[in-house]
Amino acid sequence: MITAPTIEYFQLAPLLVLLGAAVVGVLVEAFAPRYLRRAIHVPLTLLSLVGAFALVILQTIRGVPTSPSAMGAVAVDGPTLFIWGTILVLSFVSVLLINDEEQFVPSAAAVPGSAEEEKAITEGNAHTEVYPLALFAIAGMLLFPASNDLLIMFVALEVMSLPLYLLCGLARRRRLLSQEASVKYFLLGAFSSAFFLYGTALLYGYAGSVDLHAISQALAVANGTDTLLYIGMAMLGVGLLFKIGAAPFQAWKPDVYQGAPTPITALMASGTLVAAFGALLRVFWVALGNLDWNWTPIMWGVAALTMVVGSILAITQTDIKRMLAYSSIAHAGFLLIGVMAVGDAGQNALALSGLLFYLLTYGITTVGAFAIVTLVRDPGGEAWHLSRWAGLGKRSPKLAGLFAFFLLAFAGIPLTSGFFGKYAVFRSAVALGEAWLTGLVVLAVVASAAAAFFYVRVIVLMFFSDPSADGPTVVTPSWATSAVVGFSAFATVALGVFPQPVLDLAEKAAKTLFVQ
Amino acid sequence: MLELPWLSFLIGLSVVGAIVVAFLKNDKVAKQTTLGVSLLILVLTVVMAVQFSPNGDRFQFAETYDWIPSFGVHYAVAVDGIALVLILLSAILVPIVVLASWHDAEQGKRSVRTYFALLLVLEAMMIGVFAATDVFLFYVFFEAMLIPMYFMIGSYGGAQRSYAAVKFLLYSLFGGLLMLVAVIALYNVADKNSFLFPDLIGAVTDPTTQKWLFLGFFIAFAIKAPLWPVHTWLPDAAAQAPAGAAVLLVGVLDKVGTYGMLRFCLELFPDAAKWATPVVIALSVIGIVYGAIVAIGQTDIKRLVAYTSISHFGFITMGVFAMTTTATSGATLYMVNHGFSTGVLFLVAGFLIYRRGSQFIADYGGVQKVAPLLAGAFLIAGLSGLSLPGLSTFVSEFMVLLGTYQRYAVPAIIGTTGVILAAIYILWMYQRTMNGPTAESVAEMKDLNGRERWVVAPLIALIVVLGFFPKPLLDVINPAVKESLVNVKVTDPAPVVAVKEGQ
Amino acid sequence: MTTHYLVLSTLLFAIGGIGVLVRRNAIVVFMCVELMLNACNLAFVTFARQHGNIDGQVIAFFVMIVAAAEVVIGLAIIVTIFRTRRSASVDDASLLKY
Amino acid sequence: MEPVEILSHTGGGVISVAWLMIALPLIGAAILLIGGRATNKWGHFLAVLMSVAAFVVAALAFFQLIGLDPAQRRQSVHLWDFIPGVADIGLLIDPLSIAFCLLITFVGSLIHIYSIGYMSHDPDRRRFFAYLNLFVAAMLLLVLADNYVALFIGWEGVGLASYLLIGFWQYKPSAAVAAKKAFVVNRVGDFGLLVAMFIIFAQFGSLQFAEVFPAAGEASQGVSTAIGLLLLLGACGKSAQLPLQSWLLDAMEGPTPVSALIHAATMVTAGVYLVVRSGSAFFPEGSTAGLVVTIVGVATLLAGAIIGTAKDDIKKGLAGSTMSQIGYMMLAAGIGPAGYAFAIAHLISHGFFKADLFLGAGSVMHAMNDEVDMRRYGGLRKVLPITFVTFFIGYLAIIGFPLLSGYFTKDGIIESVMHHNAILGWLAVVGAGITGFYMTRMVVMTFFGPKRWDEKAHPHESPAVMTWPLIILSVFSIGLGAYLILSNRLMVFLAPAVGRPEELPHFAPFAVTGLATLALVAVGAGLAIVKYGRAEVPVVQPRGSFLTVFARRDLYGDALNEALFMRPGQWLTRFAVFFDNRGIDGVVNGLAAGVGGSSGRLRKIQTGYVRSYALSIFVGAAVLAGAWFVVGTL
Repeated sequence: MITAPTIEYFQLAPLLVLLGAAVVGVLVEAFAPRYLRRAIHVPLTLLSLVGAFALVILQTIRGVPTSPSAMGAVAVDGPTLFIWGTILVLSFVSVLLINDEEQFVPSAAAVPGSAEEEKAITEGNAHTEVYPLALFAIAGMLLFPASNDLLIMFVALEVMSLPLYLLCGLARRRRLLSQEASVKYFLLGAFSSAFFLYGTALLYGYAGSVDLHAISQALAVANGTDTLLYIGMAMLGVGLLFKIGAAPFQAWKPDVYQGAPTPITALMASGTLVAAFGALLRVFWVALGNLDWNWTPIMWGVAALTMVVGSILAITQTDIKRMLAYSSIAHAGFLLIGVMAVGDAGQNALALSGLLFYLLTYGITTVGAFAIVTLVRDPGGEAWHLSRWAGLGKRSPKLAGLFAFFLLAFAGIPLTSGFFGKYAVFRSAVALGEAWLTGLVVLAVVASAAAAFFYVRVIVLMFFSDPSADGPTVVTPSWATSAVVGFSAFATVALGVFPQPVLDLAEKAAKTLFVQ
Repeated sequence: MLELPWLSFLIGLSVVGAIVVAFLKNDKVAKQTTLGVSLLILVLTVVMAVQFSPNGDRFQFAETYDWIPSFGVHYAVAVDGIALVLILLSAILVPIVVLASWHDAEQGKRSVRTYFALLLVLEAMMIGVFAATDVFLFYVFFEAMLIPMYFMIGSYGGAQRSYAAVKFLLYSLFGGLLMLVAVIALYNVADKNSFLFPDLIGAVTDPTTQKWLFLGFFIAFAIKAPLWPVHTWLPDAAAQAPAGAAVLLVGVLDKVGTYGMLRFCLELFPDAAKWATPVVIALSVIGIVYGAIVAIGQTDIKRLVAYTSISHFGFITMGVFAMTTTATSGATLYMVNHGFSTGVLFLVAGFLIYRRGSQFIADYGGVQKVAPLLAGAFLIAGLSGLSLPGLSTFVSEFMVLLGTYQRYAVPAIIGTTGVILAAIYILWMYQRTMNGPTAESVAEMKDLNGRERWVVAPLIALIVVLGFFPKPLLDVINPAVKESLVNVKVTDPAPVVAVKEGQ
Repeated sequence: MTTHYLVLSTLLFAIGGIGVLVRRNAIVVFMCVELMLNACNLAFVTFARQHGNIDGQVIAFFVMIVAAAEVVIGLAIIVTIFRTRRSASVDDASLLKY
Repeated sequence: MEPVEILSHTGGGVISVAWLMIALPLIGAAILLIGGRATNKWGHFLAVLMSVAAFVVAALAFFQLIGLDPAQRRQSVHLWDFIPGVADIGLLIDPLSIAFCLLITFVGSLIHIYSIGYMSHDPDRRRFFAYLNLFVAAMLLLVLADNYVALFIGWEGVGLASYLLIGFWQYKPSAAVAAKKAFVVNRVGDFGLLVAMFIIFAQFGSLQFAEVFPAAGEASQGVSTAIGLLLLLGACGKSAQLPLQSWLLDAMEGPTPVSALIHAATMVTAGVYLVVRSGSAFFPEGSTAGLVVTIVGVATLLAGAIIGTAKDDIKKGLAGSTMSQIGYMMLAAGIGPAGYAFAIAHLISHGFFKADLFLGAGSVMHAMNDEVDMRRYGGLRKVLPITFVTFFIGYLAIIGFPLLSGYFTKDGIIESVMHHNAILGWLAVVGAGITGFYMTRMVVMTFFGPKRWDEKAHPHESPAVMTWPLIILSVFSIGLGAYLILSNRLMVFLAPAVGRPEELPHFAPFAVTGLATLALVAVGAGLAIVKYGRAEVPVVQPRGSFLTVFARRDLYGDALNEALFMRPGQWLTRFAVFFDNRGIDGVVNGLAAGVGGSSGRLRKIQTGYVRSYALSIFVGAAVLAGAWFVVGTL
C-alpha cells in the first residue's frame, strides 16, 4: 500500500514558477516565430523571477516553515528562503545582462568563422534558448541548497549544471575559448558529480538512507568511524567543493569564467556560488551535525589552500575575467572560514548569518563587476587583456570609477559592502574563540592583503597609467546593463554604509538554522 | 556650551563640499570652493575648540547613535584634548594645502577638481578618525582614508607614483587587516556588545589575550606611524606624492598611527603595553637614530624630509610609550608641531621643486642669492625640523626626551643624539641647495609669490608662536593625557631628591 | 555477500576515473564518466539490498535519467567542439590555461 | 659664602621690565627681516638704536640692583608660563647676569656702530644688522634666563645667530661649510646640556634655578658629577674648549664684526657663564667636575695659544687667542668661588680688548682689501695710526702688560689657580708666555717692518664710525681690569650671585707668580721680535718645522675629527642608506617579488589540459579521503 506523497506546493512555489516558465520558454522556442521569441522570453524570464521572488517574500512574511516539505525531500527553511531571495536577485540582474545579443553566438552549431556563421549573423539570428536554459539553471540553483536529501541534491546539481555547461559554450566572440570552456566545464563537472554520486551511494550504504536527517541520526547512534562514512563524506565533499571552486578542485573556475559569455560568468560567479555554499552548509551542518569528531581540520586545510591559491595566482593574471575568477576562488576560501565556525546554536546562527550576508554582498558586487567588463570593448569583443584597460580612468572616469569601487569592495575596504561581508564572517570565526580558527582568520587577512594587490593593480592601470592611442571603446550601456551596474553600485554602497536592515534579515533567517 | 553636533557637522560639511566640488565644471571655481569650504571648516573648528573646556568631561561634543546594532557598532564621535588638537591640526593644514596645491594638479593633465574633491574627502576622514570614539568607527575611517590618499599619490604624483601608491596602500592595508582581526577579537573578548571606547577600557583582563590584541593594533599603528623597521613605504610615498598630499600624509595621516597607539594600544591594553614597552622604546630609539642617519645620506629632498619624519616619529612613539605625563603630553604636542613643521618643509620644498623641476639636491645650489625669501622660509622650516629652541618643535621634543629620561634614561640619551644628527641633515641639505655659488640652472628662479607667501606665513607664525607659548595647546592636552595615563595605571616617577625629602 | 558487488562497483568507479585521466578522446572520456555513474548505480542497488529498502533501486533510476540528460548535453558540446576543431582530443582544447 | 636665595621680584622699576632688554633687539630683528627691502635705508640705524636702548635698560637695571640690599640682589621676574610643570619663561636679574648684560649691550652697541662703516658696501647690510640684533636678544635671554630651558633657548638662539652670521657670505662655500660646522659642533655640546637638563629634572623635578640650586647638595655625588660634566660638554661646545674647539677657527669666515662680537667678546663666553652660574650647585670647590673644568681650561689655553703662534691669518691668530683666553676663564671657573670673580673679570676685560683687537684687525682688513694674511701686511702703523694705537693697546692688555686690563685679570686667575693647584698654575703661566709670543708676532708682522703689500693695496685709515668704537674699546682695555680687580670690586659685587671665598684675596703685584708671568711674557715677546721684527718675513708661508705645521693645522684637531667622526660617519651613512634600500626595503620588495614570482610559477600548474585538472580532482579526492581517515581515527 503506497500512500501518495504530500507536497507543500506553496512552499515550493518559487521553484515551480521558474520551472514552469522554463518549460513555457522551451515551448516558445518550439512554436513562436524567431523574431518574436526574444520579445516573449525576456519579459517571461524576468517576470517569473520577480514572481518567484515575490513568493519568497510572501513566505517569509507568512512564516518560515519549521519542517521539511515534500516528504522531507526539500527543506524550505529560513536560510533557504534567504538564499533563494539572494539567488533570485542575483539571477534577475544576471538575466538583465544576458539580455544582450552581442554576447551570444547567433548559431552555436555553425563552425566559427564559417559562412554559416556569417549568414546567421547577417540574418540576425540569436540563440534565444539562452533564457529557458538560464531559467532551468536558476531553478536548479534554488533546489540545490534546499534539498534535504542527497538524491534531490544530486538532481538539483545536474539541473543547475547541465544548462550552464551549454550556456558556457555560447559566447559570440572568442568562440574557441568558449567551446573549450564548455567542454572542460562539462567533463570536469560530470566527473565531479560522479564523485558526488558515489559519495552519496557510500553514505546510503552507511546510513541506509540518503536523507540528511537520517544520516545525522545514524551518526548519533553509531560512532562515526566507518570506512564507508570516511570515503563517502570525502567523495561528497569533492562534489560540493568542486562547485564552490575550493582548492584543489578550483582548476575549472578560471578557465570556465574566462571562456564563458560574460553574463553567464556573472550568473555562475554569483548564483552558483551562493547555491553551492548553501548546499555545502546543509550537508556539513545537518548531515554531519551529530558526527562525534571534528571534521574542521580538513576544511581548515582546504580553506587555507583555497585562499592562498586564489590570492597568489590572481596576482599574475592578465585576463580580467580570469583574474576575477581567481578572486572568486579566494573569496570561496574566506567563506569556508564561516563554514567551520560551528559551535552551539547561537554561534551557528552567527556564522550562518555572516555567511548569508557575505554571499549576498559578494554576489551583487560580482555581477556589477562583470557587467562593467561587458562594456569595455575592443573591435574583436570585450577588451579582455588587462593592458587594454590602461588609462580607462581618463577616457571614461565614471565607468572606471565604478569598477574601481567594485574592486575595492572585493578587497574589503570599509564603507563598501565587501568589508562588512568579510567582517561578518571573520567575526563569527573569531567569536568561536578557538586559536586555530582565529589563526585561519589571520591567514585570511594576510591573503586579503595579497589579494588587494591585484585589485589595486587594475586600479593603477585604469587611473595611473596613460591611455594608449587605440584603447578600447566603452559602449554606451543598454538600459539593462546600466540598471545592473547602478543597482550593484547602489547595493554595494548601501550595504557598506547601512548594512543593518539586511543584516537583520540574515540574522532572522539564520536564527532558525537549517531544519533537521 | 552650545549643544550642536559640531563634529558631525564638520565631517558632513567636508563630504558635501567634496561632492559639490567633484561636480563643478569649472576648475577655478572648484579650487575656490574647496578653499572656501576648508576655511569655513577651519573657522568652525576653531569656534568649537574655543568652547572646549579642558578641565571638563574628558570627551566633549559627544554624539552617539546606533549604526549597526548587530555588530555593536555606533556612530559615536567626541573629542578629548588629544583628539581636539589633532583635528585642529588637520583643519589648519587643509586650507593651506589647498592654497599650496593651486597649480599642482594641473601638471599631470589630470582632473583638477577630482584632486580637490579628494582633499575634502580626506579632510572628512581625518576629522572622523580622530573624533571617533567607537573603535569600529575608528577602524572604518582608518582604512577608508587610505583610498583618497592612494588616488592622490597615484594620480597626481611623480614618476614612480604608482609604485609608491601601491606600496603605501598595501603596507597600510596589511597592517589594517591585522588590526581588523584584533578589533573583532576585542569585541568578542570584551563581550560588551559594544564597540564604544569607554565601554572597552579595562574590558580585556587576560594578559595573554591583551598581548595578542595589543600586537594586532600595534602593528597597524606602527606601519602607519611608521616605526622602524616598517617604514620604507613612507619615503617612497612622500617623495612621489604631490607636495600638498605629502603634507597631509606625513603631517596628519601618519599621526593616526601614533594617536592610535596612545588612545587604543595604551588604554585598552595597559598591561600588554607595559609588557611591550622595552621593545617599542628600542624600536623608537633605533628609528630616531637610523632615520636621521639615512636622511643624511639622501640625495632627494623629499625623501630626505620623509626620513627626518621617521626620526621624528621615533620621538613620538618613544614619548607615548614612556608613559610619563611630560613625555606623553610632549608626544601629543609633537604630533601637532610635527604636522606644522614637516608641513611647511614639504611645501617649501615643493615650491622649490616646482620651480626647478627636480627633486635632487645636486640640481640646486646658491638659491638664497636669487630667491632669499624662499631660502629663508626653507631655513626656518628646516630649523623647526631640527627642533631649534624658540620654535614649536623644540618644546615637544624637549618634553618627550625630558619625560622619557624620567623612566628610561639610556634610550632618552641615545635619542638625544638625534639632536646632533638633525643639525647635520638639515643644514647640510640647506647648504647644498641654498648656499654656495648660484647654480646656472636656478639662476632665473623666482622668489615666493603672493600665494606662496600666504601658504608659508601662517605656518611659520604658528611654529614661532607655539615655540614660545605652547601653553594653550598643553592646557588642552595635559588633562587628556593624564586621564589616559590613569587608565593605563601608571604614575610619574617622582624626583629623586624630593623622594629623599619625603622620607 | 554484498561485498563482491561493492568491490566490483569500486573497481568500475576506479576504471572510470582512471579512464578519464588517461584517455584523450572526449567521447571516451565522457564514456568513462558514464561508467563511474554506473558504478554508483551498482553500489546503490547493492546497498539497497543490504539495507533491505528500495531507496537505492529508485535512486538508480534517477541516476539513469540524469545520466541520459547528461549524455544529451555532453554529446552536443563535444560534437560542437569537434566540428570546430576537427579533433575530439581533449588535450587539443588547452587554450585556456595559467 | 654661599650665593643668596633667589627671590621673586615684586618691586617694580626697571627690573620688572627687564624683558625690554631682550624684546627691543628682537623687535629690531623682526622689523628688519619682515620689513625686507623697505627698511634698507634706515635699518642699520634702527638696529643700533635697539642695541643702545637695550644697553640703557641694562644700565638702569644695574643701578636699581645695586640700590638693593645685597641679600636681595637676586630677583626673578616671571614672564609667562611655558611648559606647565617643567619650566616657565622668566628672567633672573642678579649681579652675574647684569654684568653680562652690560658687557653684551655695551660692546654689542659699539660693534653695531662699527658695522655701519664696515658693512657699508654690502648689499645685504640690513640682513646683517637684523642678525646682529637677533644675536643680542638671544644672548641676553641666555644670561637673563631664570631656568635652564629658557637659558637653552637663548643658548641655541645665539647658536643660530652665529650660524647665520658666519655664513653671512653664504655664496662662499667655505663660509657655508664653516657655519654648518659651527652649528653642528655646538649641537654636540648642546647634547650635553640637554642630557644635563634631563638628569636635573629627573633628580629635582624642576629646571628653575631657584628650585634646583638649593636642592643640588642633596643629590648623590655621582649624579652631581654627571650633571657637571654634561654641563661642561655644553660649555665646551659654545666656548670652543677642547675637544669641541674646532669650529671657532673656521668661524672666522664671518664678517669681522661678527668675529669680534660673537666669537670673541660675548657668545663664546657663554660656556663660562654656564659653569659659573651652575657653579655653586654642580661645580663646587674640589669636585671632580670642577677638576675636569680646570683641566679642560688649561688644555685649551695651551692649545689655543700654540695654534695662535703659527697662524698667518690675522683673524685665525686672534681666534686661537680667544680659545686660549677662554681657557683661562674656564680654568678659573673650575676652581670654585675663589675663581669666579677672576673668571668673570677676565671675561669682561677680554670682551673689551678682544673686541678691540678684532675690530682693529677688521679695520686693517678694511684697509687692505680684505687681505687677512699677515705676511702681506707690514709697516701699517704709519698708514693706519688710529688703528695701530688702539690695536696696540689691546695687545698690551692681552699680554698682561702691567697695569692694563689683562694684567690684573689674568694674573688674578693665575694667582688663584696657583693656590688651588700649582701644576695647573704653572701651565697657565706658560700659556701667558706663549701669548706674549704670538701677540707680539702679530703686532710686529702687521704694523712694523717693511711693507709687504700687494701692489693693488692702497691702505687708508677707516672712517670715524669705525675708529670711534676702537677708541672707546681701547680706553676700556686700559682701565677696566684694574677697576674690577682692585679692592675686589667685582668679587664683592658678584658674591650674592655666585658666592665668594671666605677670605678675600689681596692683590700682590710682586708675588713670585706675577713676576714669573711677566718674565715669561717678556721672553715670548722678545723671541717674537727677534724672529719677526729683525728677520725678514717671507711673503709666502715657509714649509715650517713639524711643530709649526702641527700648530698651523690646529693641532690636527680637524684631522682627528675627520678620522674619528666624519669618515666613519660617512661610511655609516652610506651603509645605512644601502641597508635601508637593499636590506629593509629589499626584504619588503623581496617579499612582494617572492609572492609575485611564486604566482608566476604556480600558475603553470594550471596547464590547460582538462585531464590534469581531472587528476587534481582525483588526487584531491584521495587526499581528502585519507584526511578523513586520519582525522577521524585520531
